[in-house]
Amino acid sequence: MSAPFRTEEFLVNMGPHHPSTHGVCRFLLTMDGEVVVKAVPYIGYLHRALERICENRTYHQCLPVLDRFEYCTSMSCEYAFCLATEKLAGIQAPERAEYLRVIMLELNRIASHLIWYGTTSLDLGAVTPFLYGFREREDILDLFEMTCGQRLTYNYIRIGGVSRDIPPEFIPKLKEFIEKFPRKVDDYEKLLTENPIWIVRNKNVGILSKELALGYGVSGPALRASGVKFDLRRDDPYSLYDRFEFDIPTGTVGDCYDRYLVRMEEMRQSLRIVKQALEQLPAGDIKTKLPPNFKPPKGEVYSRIENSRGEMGIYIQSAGDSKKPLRVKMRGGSYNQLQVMPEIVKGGKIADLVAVMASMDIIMPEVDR
Amino acid sequence: MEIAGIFKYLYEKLASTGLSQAWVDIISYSVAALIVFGFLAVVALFLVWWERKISAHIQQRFGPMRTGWHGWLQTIVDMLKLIQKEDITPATADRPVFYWAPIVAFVAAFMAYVTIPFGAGLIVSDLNIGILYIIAITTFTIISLLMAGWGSNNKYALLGGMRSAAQVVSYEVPMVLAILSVVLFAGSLSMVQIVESQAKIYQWYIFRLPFGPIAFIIYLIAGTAESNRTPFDLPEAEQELVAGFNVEYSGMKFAMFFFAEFVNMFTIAAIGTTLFLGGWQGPWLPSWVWFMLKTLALVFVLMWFRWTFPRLRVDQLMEFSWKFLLPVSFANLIIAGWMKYSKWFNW
Amino acid sequence: MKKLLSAIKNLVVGLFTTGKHLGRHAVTVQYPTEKWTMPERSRGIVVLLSDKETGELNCTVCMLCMRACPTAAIDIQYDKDEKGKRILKDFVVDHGLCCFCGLCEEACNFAALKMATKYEFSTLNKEDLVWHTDKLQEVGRDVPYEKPERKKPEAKAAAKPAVKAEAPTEPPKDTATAETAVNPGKPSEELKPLTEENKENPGEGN
Amino acid sequence: MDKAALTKYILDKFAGKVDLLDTGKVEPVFRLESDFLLEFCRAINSDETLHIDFLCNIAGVDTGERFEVVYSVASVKNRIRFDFKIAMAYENAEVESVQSVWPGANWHEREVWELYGINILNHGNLTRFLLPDNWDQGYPMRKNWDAPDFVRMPES
Repeated sequence: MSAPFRTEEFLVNMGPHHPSTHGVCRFLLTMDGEVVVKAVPYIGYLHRALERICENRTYHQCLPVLDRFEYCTSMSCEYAFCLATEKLAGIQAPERAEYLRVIMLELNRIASHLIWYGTTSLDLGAVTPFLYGFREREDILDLFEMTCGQRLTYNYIRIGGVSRDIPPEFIPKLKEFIEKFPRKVDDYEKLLTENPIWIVRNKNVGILSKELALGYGVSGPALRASGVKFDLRRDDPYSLYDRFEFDIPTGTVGDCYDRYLVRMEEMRQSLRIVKQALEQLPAGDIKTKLPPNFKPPKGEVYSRIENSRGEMGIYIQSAGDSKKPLRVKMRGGSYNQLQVMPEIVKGGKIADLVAVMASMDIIMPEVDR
Repeated sequence: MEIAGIFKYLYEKLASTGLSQAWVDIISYSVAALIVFGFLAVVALFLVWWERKISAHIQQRFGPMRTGWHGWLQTIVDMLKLIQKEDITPATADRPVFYWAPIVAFVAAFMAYVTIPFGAGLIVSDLNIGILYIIAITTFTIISLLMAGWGSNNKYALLGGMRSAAQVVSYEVPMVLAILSVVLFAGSLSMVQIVESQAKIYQWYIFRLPFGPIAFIIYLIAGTAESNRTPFDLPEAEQELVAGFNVEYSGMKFAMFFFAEFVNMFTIAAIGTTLFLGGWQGPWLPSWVWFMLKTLALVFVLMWFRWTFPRLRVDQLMEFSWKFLLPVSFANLIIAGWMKYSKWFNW
Repeated sequence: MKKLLSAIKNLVVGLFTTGKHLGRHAVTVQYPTEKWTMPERSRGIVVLLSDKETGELNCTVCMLCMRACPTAAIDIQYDKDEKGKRILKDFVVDHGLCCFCGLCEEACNFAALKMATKYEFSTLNKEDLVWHTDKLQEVGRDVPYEKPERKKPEAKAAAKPAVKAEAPTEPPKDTATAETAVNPGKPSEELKPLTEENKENPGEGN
Repeated sequence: MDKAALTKYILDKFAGKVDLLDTGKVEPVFRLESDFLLEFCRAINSDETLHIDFLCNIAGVDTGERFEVVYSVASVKNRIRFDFKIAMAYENAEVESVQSVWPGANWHEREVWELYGINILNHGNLTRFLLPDNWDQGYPMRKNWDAPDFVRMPES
């Protein structure tokens, strides 16, 4: 026998500017050929000090800031903040406002999942699904723009209600969307779900066990794909979610493929919620009148909602005598999902790292804030 | 036919001027090479535009629309832009290797066209080992990719180069075996004779059941891998390796790689046409039109693949080649041999 | 074998899905030549609105928008005439700072500024994004808007003494902030008399 | 388990060591001493009735008078959620790491350390990750932190 074949590990800097890091995130990879021996994420490239900015703004002025917390689902960021503030101040939004919120939140969840669908397929080399996903997302954004005037940073959900009622042309357009979207999801599934290449790329890749997921605080679709049937919309109902019927898809293995399936199913379920909410939509006021000097009483609250990326929690501490919050802490699902990634990409290929990152649906502004 | 006639006429004219035979050969082949070069340059430009259009329409976009009718001038404009661009060489690059890599890729891509019959009599040189020559020449592309990967002194580029070497070597084997089954039937390595052996449509090798279609599919898959296109575009897998072997290239050098890639794709389609689809054979239309039609149809299929499928992982790629394609192509070769031997279906 | 067949079938299904789209019309538009009509509520650049008849600015220099702005993109400079009434000197909007949240528009009770549906304002210089009164007014000339109803006099009269008692040194202090802005078109009780007061009895405020 | 029962259960179980604060608006907020933290976390994690297996959030707070570290925890199994906090003076602020109970605390604690300067004991990997590696301008989330280019809002 000759001397054993010797290989050397080498370091690869994946990021901060890399096509598949969804923002600017850096992985310092120790590679043994194609195999990732160790991955260390470095974050903070998008750090915008949002928490500090919020401390320097009034509660209302915080909302545009929150829009930029996690820009794929701005509605839920706003909603999380408004919910926390409403809990803090003991305000109840009118029923119509709550229904509108639910519609917007679920539409935004679909939009966010469509981005995920697009970028995931793009990360695994399929370019076309990306544009199909974005095509339907445009329809949702049209609905949003029609209602609140913006496509990305909505500033729609306000403390005590929503900023504007929906315009008359909203409902026909939404109905049209509800009508056609299931067919589009079928199209998406045709492209990827049963595709053998897609299956080998995703099955048994990046397996996240239940224990690991819970220990690391992984939430949302990633947690459900690991087999934990936990959805805040059902288990800690906020808004009006206890009035709607929907299923919570779960996976069994916790690999990328399960996460994919869970998200695909969630789009359908979200659409179901939108449909029900639209049917039940009552007439009425859209806003609770707030006192001119809105100062929530002294107190603190951590309120959490189910975002498309997991648990989005906003911790607000109010000093009681100020129009500005004393402390706003934002907790996004991606933060914990990125944190668990080094554990599950170990020993995989560099392509698996990309697949895992894509399936976790990490969005860097949410991590860095 | 007409084009070949013109060439023959030129050759005879040259011979009659009293030059020595060597000079006549050199001049006439240079002219032929230039014609092929020009033709391929146009084809590559067209393919780039076409690919962009196809991808755009598959994705319900417009694609290039501004320059010329439906943007047909776009690639030319792009080319002009790339020529003007600064040609960056990384400070730590291995300069000669870095410099020569695109040239090798470029030349290797064009060299293959020496023995491709574009029409009846429309061939630069009908070598009696034609297909062998093409296989040998196209394999040169790996060397250029390896050179690019190594010379860039970039880890991504190196990974890309290594991947491409591994990939092309592994896919070469089933591809050659698939080609071999055709050669076995045709009884010749010469491209012209292979085409001539499939004069009638039912004689096309793709229709020679059962081995033909299987060999064709194997060839198509391996060809996709050889030309580094999705789902086998691992050497330049954008989402993993940024741009793989050509990550450090810019300007004209990048354009050369880019061109080589599209020319390679055309090569794969052209060989596929020659071997399986009856080459220039076809009724009514001139032979070269038939050749182009068939080749472009194959190119379209390759593009269609690219814009539909996700990418394989590197180990799965290898597995697929060695564990699946290779045994199948061996079995196919045996079937072909048996068919040839038993004169079964030997029309 | 069965697996292989289903794999091939699904690859073909994928191919047909993309092939199906090949023949369809593009859903995109050729941007600079073709444009979407923006929805009426679309929030684009901030413009100043002026009265349709007189052509004067609607702005009353109440500073509400400036206070509502979360990014301090609006800067209002004013002079005081001999009665102490504020006269607009310069209304500056830094579109580079603006985050297009629409809070200023909602804060305004006089339809003085609006986020128009216009969106093309890119420049080569960062400084050119800072728009002053004349430009804001010019761009806002053709922007349609509805003038809000004038407040009822009785409400004003009722609230008048209270405000007088407060006698704010800086007119729009705590009372006139972003918070009041959340109810567009429904100015709060506290706010109404104050601004009206300033308009009518300018000496009072300062 | 509803809010009142949860409060009672925790106050009974950890009698004398845990106080209920009145600031909790929706969910109960407890306060405990910093040396009891790790023990408390282990107890609520292993306790069958509570089974707190999910750490939602760790927030550092500078109230202007003292530091607080607020832990928001939940049980996925039992659908319980509550907060508890540790208050400490500015000087020598430090708190035990709870990574041994919930490994996901890692980054949250690093953030608290980085932005507030609250030392995390036994953390193991206290390196900068949100701020630049060569950051030397103090702790930006502290109320007294200021920087020359810190844009203040107009007084409102």
